[in-house]
Amino acid sequence: MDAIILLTLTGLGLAALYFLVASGLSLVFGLADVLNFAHGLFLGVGAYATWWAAGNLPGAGPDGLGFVVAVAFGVAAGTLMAVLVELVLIRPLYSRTIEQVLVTVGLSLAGVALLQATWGADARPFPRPEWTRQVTPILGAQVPNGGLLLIVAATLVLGAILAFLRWTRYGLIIRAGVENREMVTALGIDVRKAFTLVFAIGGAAAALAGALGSVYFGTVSPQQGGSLLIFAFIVVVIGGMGSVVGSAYAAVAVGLLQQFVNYYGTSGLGDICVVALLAVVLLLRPQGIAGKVATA
Amino acid sequence: MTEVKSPETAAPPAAVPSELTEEPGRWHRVRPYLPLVALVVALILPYSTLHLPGIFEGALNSPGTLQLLAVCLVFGGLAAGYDLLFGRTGMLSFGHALYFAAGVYGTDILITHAGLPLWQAAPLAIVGGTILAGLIGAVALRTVGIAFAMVTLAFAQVGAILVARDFGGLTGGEEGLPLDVSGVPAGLVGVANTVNLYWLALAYLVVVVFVVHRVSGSPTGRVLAGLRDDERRIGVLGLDPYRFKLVAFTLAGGLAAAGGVVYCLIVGGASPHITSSELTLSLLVMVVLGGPGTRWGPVLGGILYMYLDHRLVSVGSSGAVDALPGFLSRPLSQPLFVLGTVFILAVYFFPGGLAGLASRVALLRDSLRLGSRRQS
Amino acid sequence: GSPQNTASGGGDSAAPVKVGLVYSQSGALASYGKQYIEGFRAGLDFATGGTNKVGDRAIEITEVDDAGDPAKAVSAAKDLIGKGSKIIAGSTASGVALQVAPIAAQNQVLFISGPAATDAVTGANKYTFRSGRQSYQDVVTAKSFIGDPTGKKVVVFAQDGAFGDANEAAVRAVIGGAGANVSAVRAPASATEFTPFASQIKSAKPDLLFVAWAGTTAPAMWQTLDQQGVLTSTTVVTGLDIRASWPTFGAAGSKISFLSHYFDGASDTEAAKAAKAKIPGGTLDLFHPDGFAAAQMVVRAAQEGGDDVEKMISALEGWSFEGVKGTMTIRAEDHALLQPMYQASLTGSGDTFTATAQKALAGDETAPPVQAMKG
Amino acid sequence: MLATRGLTWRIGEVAIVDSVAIDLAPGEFLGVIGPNGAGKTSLFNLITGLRRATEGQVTLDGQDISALPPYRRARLGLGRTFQASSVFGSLSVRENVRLAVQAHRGGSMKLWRRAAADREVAAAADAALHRVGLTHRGTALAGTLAHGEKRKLEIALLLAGEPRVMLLDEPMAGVSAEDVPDLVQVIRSLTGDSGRSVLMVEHHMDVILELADRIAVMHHGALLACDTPETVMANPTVQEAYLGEEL
Amino acid sequence: MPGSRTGQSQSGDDSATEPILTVEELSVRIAGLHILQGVSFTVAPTGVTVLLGRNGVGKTTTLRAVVGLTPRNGEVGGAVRMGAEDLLTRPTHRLVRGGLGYVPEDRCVFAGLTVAENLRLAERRGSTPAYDRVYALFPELDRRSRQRAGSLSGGQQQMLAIGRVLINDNRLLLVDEPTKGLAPKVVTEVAEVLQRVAESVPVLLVEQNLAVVRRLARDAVVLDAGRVAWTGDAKRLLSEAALTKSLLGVGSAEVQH
Ligand SMILES: Nc1ncnc2c1ncn2[C@@H]1O[C@H](COP(=O)(O)OP(=O)(O)OP(=O)(O)O)[C@@H](O)[C@H]1O
Ligand SMILES: Nc1ncnc2c1ncn2[C@@H]1O[C@H](COP(=O)(O)OP(=O)(O)OP(=O)(O)O)[C@@H](O)[C@H]1O
Ligand SMILES: [Mg+2]
Ligand SMILES: [Mg+2]
Repeated sequence: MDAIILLTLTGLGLAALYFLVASGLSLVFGLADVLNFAHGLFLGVGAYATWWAAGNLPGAGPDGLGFVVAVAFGVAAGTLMAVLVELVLIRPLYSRTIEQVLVTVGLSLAGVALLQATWGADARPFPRPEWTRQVTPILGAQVPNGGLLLIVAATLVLGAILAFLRWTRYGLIIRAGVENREMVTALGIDVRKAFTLVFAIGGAAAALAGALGSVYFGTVSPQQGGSLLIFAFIVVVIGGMGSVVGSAYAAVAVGLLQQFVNYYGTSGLGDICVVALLAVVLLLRPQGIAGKVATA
Repeated sequence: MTEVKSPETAAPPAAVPSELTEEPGRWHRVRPYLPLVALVVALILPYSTLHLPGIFEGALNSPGTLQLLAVCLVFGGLAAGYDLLFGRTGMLSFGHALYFAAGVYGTDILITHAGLPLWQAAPLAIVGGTILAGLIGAVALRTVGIAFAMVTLAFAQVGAILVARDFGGLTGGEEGLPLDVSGVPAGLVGVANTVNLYWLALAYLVVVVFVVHRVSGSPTGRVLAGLRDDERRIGVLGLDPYRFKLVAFTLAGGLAAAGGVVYCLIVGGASPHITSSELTLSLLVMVVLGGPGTRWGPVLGGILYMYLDHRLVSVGSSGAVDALPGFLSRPLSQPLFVLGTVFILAVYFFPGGLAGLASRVALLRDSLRLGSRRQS
Repeated sequence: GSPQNTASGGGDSAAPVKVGLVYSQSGALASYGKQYIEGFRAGLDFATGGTNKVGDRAIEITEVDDAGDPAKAVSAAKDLIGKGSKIIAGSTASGVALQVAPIAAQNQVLFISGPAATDAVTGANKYTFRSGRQSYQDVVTAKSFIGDPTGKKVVVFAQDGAFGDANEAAVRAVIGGAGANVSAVRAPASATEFTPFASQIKSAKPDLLFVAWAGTTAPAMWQTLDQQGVLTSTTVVTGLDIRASWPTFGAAGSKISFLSHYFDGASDTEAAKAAKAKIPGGTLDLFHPDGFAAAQMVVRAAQEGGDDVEKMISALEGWSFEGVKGTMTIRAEDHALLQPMYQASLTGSGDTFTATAQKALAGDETAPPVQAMKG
Repeated sequence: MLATRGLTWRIGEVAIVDSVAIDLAPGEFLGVIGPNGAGKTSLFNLITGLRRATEGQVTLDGQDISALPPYRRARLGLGRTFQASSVFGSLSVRENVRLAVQAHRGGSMKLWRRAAADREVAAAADAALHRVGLTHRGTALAGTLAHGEKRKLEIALLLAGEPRVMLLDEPMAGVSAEDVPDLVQVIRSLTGDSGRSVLMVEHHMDVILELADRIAVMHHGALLACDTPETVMANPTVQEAYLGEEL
Repeated sequence: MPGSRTGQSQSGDDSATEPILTVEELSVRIAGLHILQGVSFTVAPTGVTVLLGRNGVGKTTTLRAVVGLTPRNGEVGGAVRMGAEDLLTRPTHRLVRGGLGYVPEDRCVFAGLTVAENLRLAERRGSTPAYDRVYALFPELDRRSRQRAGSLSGGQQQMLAIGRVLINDNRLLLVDEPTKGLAPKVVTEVAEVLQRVAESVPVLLVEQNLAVVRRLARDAVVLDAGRVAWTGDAKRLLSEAALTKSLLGVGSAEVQH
């Protein structure tokens, strides 16, 4: 029994991590129609910036409020990076989908190599509050606090993104802009600003995922973002492009599936099951669980 | 209108298939012979002791240079084959690496584990890769657009996982599987015979270009070009889009598998790198770098990409880079940094790819000529 | 020119000895590669008495980055061989070592594999040697932690793929062969959440847990094992990786018994002192000895063999020398490199950890079984 | 020739097309009119198979084609144009038509033949282009054509397929006044004595009146009337719901 | 050819008032094609000015150049002024916010958004959206406000495209073939709407339906192959048979309908 509770809760923690990574990706992919392969880089930037801040920024540190400051700095760095990327690299290429994909691929190669050139290829210990290393006993299961932290963070991020889409006009503008940028402009809206904003939010979400993911892993390394990205893509696609709620469902499905299959089945089967789930979902419902058009 | 736009989001930048247009112009006479000239140059290359410092490590006929060129040629062919899918039919597959890998591992396993001679292993691997592409295509083509890209990616991912899992020690897992050369003709083994591998690669490239060219200029090619623009329209004209797409997908898969066979011989083994989705992405980069849907663009793109991929590694470790100040030399010594930067720049400065360069130059020339005429 | 042009070896006696080093300067294993080359330079200096010459022939080193990609390594090796190198060394990654080895055999040049740990390099062919340790030696060292293995329960926790396979097989052969009851828990290398595996291990209640895990997810794995109480409930053995990775063990570090190929302070030989003095930073690490030994072997081969690869091989086979780790012996039958291995413990916190040697095992104590030479 | 029986397409509870029964005799020209949103385009989609009907059948020469995919129906001689021009934007105008000709003549699945060498296809394509007056635009990319030119190209694509039943969805929309008579001429020549039938949606009443043998009126998905032009025009409901007062 | 064909600038009775829009020597090249070759005309501050011409002469290109929507690979030369401000240097969204409404030729409603969302998107900051005006004109839009615009019929989409602009108060409307594809009854309605709109806002209209032109237009500009072929009083253009025939290629009988 406690094995099931443990697997469920840690599976949800994993799902939360996937969702954190996928949410920004989904937003950018679904709304701005950019398949952002550099998302993993944003993750890395967020993680390294947090790591750097905890060691060097006055007021920041690995514990308590200092840690919050460090994470905030990381998120700010990720946001800034995303905004710059949008302004400099993506903006001139709107409506040239493939070129955008390529630029983000190029960027992720170059960016990750740059991280590696600066901080080395090896994993570095990540500063984090002591309590994140401990476990909380829940119904007899020793549930890692890091996982619980991820679950809380993912829930907050989900709420924040939904609120943004529901209560502001930006969701509307962006969805319209993806269909026909020109026409949005012709309605008197500076669509470029809206797209930059989407990137900023995507970057912030990625950076947060990077920082919290590193807390969870205990280390930060240049390749980390990239390895999470493939699952994030799967989550985004299963959930339905652009649907943040869909991504949340998909993340839970993928996280739990992986966790249980890994425990009860043979190793490696978890990954194959996830890929199979993707293929089945796409063949039955090519638009994903929540479909292409969704307000949230 | 009640018809909702098809979700095909990722159609490549449009280019008119050159095979389908009879182009006028002054180059008209010379142009058909240019590829021939290039081929002749490629054929006599191994006889030249010319040394191009900075471009190649050794003389043109040194094994190192020939090996590098052979790898480049294979990827030129691979990119041309991928372009049949992407540039000419508008199908964005993220799993093309799978069929290439099927060729590589197929050959390697058949020779090394099953002990077959090359002349049996190679056709089997190619047929196997083609059938695999046909089967997966039959399923994946039920979806379109990004969904199609993701389904192909998913299948390729399963392939990658299977290779990494190393069932029954068949694939060698992450360490790869060196080729047992006892099943390979002696002429293809050993550094001194690198030139034969070069010729093999060249032959592969020529075959692929010829096939792609023929197919694109054929009635089927015309349908494929139409599919790229508007699939629904093709249906209303009385043609089954699914069948045509499946043909293109299978054919491209077969060409990739053949490339795999050649690559396996050149590299002398298989390693899991080639199953990764990054390979498909780099194929995409090659095609776009060169110019999708053009005859020579993807070939040039593939050759150039592979060349840079290999050469940047040695540039990165060269003394010139070390001499630079730390903030420059450190990133520059990361080949991936340079490669990534190069193709970001390429996307910006060569829109339409290398092949687009020619027409842009022509445009410039025309407008200059027009300008001067107006003045006189 | 001709299409089959390869530079001839350069028989004249004052021509430099060309040595090609193909290893990872970039990519995931770049830091292993860095240690290797530092070690190599120090070793070359040591073995030639600072002259970098064998007799009156200078040793000319060409370094090529393979970025961990066998295809690039093969290209580089062919290029080097084409230009007349009779000796190739390097191979940070096992995949590279396995694919370069046949190239060496096909072209009859000497290949001295580097940090690549795969057992398959040993006995690959008569042209292939190794300057580092192999997985089997790790496992034998691990075995030394449980005394008499008869009837003991041993669990291997390893990642999927060849690295894990090799380790599992070695444990089954070495510890299982000695009477222990071996079972395995395997996890995908891409796994990010380890609770299911930790639970499986815990419920198996082993006497010894052997962990073979490489890559960036290792810290998360250790933390999970720690959180689920695995580390305190049994003896856990794993290999000690490079120094930079030590802090990532965090609190778990002091609860693990380490087997070690090498760390700074594990030995105090002449070679170790020389190496320490020569390398940047002055602190030895995991793969410095591999580079150092490679240089020693290169010098020996050049000295005894001149340009004749067959002679080089017979000069190396059975050769015993004093390396950084102590006495190293190249076993003639399969070119395994017999060398001391260490038991170690880790203490410290934050960013500062120190490893202390608990015990050194001599080369013949950890000798792998003799392989038949394959080619 | 073409007949529908109880053809219905529902989305949820709403019937977009509501048990429509029409009969198209060989050589007949049937005009379809109706307010915007009446379901005319939807009807076309059901007939050509782009949408699956919820209920009812479509028969062609007595054969039930309701279950066939669009391309099978097209091969049986069903051709159509689209309300929103749908041409192959990255191909030249001439290639567009050649593709249509080739699709019709068969032999599209020939991977090893040179397409450009097929003089018959080229000639048929040029003839079709000539008929709609686009010969001078032959080398332009179809995607860059002005709106009216695309409409003409649509018709050329249709002509190239030599269908026996043609469905035209507002062919005149956006065509400049000067060109309307020519296009009317082209469309008229489609039927003639060839025995081909035409189903045409059009809001230009003068065009409809000039061409149609009978007029079907759709309203809220259902067939309101289907009769001779005179009778239909005299129908007060049609007057009120569709024509409104004269401009 | 009649002598009045070329370069005649302004006509009409109240030419005393300043034009709201002045287009001077507008030239557009796209991908090497010289599509507009020096187009000059003005739009009067009241009423409807209609832009006529065969398919492909450059009517749409003209409108798009005015709102700054020439494609990236195009070059624009000449000048377009609204009052004193030069329009060519300003980005589209600024122009539109400044009161330049544009109804594109192919409707361009956002297929994935609902009708209500399409309208909401058109709201401009700082002005109250006139939903009642729109819904009064097109009750259909009110009824279908939750339907996805992509599934609207062609005519309904056209209503939405026009309604979207009318939500705001504009200084000048550019309307490209608004009656294309509309049922006769709706054509009449749209014409009425435009007529009413034109009472308060000047309209530059591209239209093929000559009956509509006759009803609405005060001034006419006829384009031919990228140049202005004629400008003047629309009534005169449509009533003089020779002029109609030579410029529009139709007999005046057809114009009378
Ligand atoms: N997918 C859909 N979802 C909901 N409603 C739809 C869908 N497709 C069509 N409709 C509705 O069905 C009705 C019929 O549309 P259709 O396009 O067939 O009209 P039409 O008669 O061709 O009109 P028009 O003359 O304006 O082109 C319209 O009211 C439209 O809004
Ligand atoms: N993006 C483009 N690239 C190349 N040519 C173009 C482009 N846009 C328009 N053209 C060309 O410019 C010319 C004028 O087009 P435009 O759309 O302005 O005509 P129009 O007068 O609006 O015609 P219609 O009445 O058919 O709408 C056409 O010949 C068209 O082919
Ligand atoms: Mg319609
Ligand atoms: Mg127009």
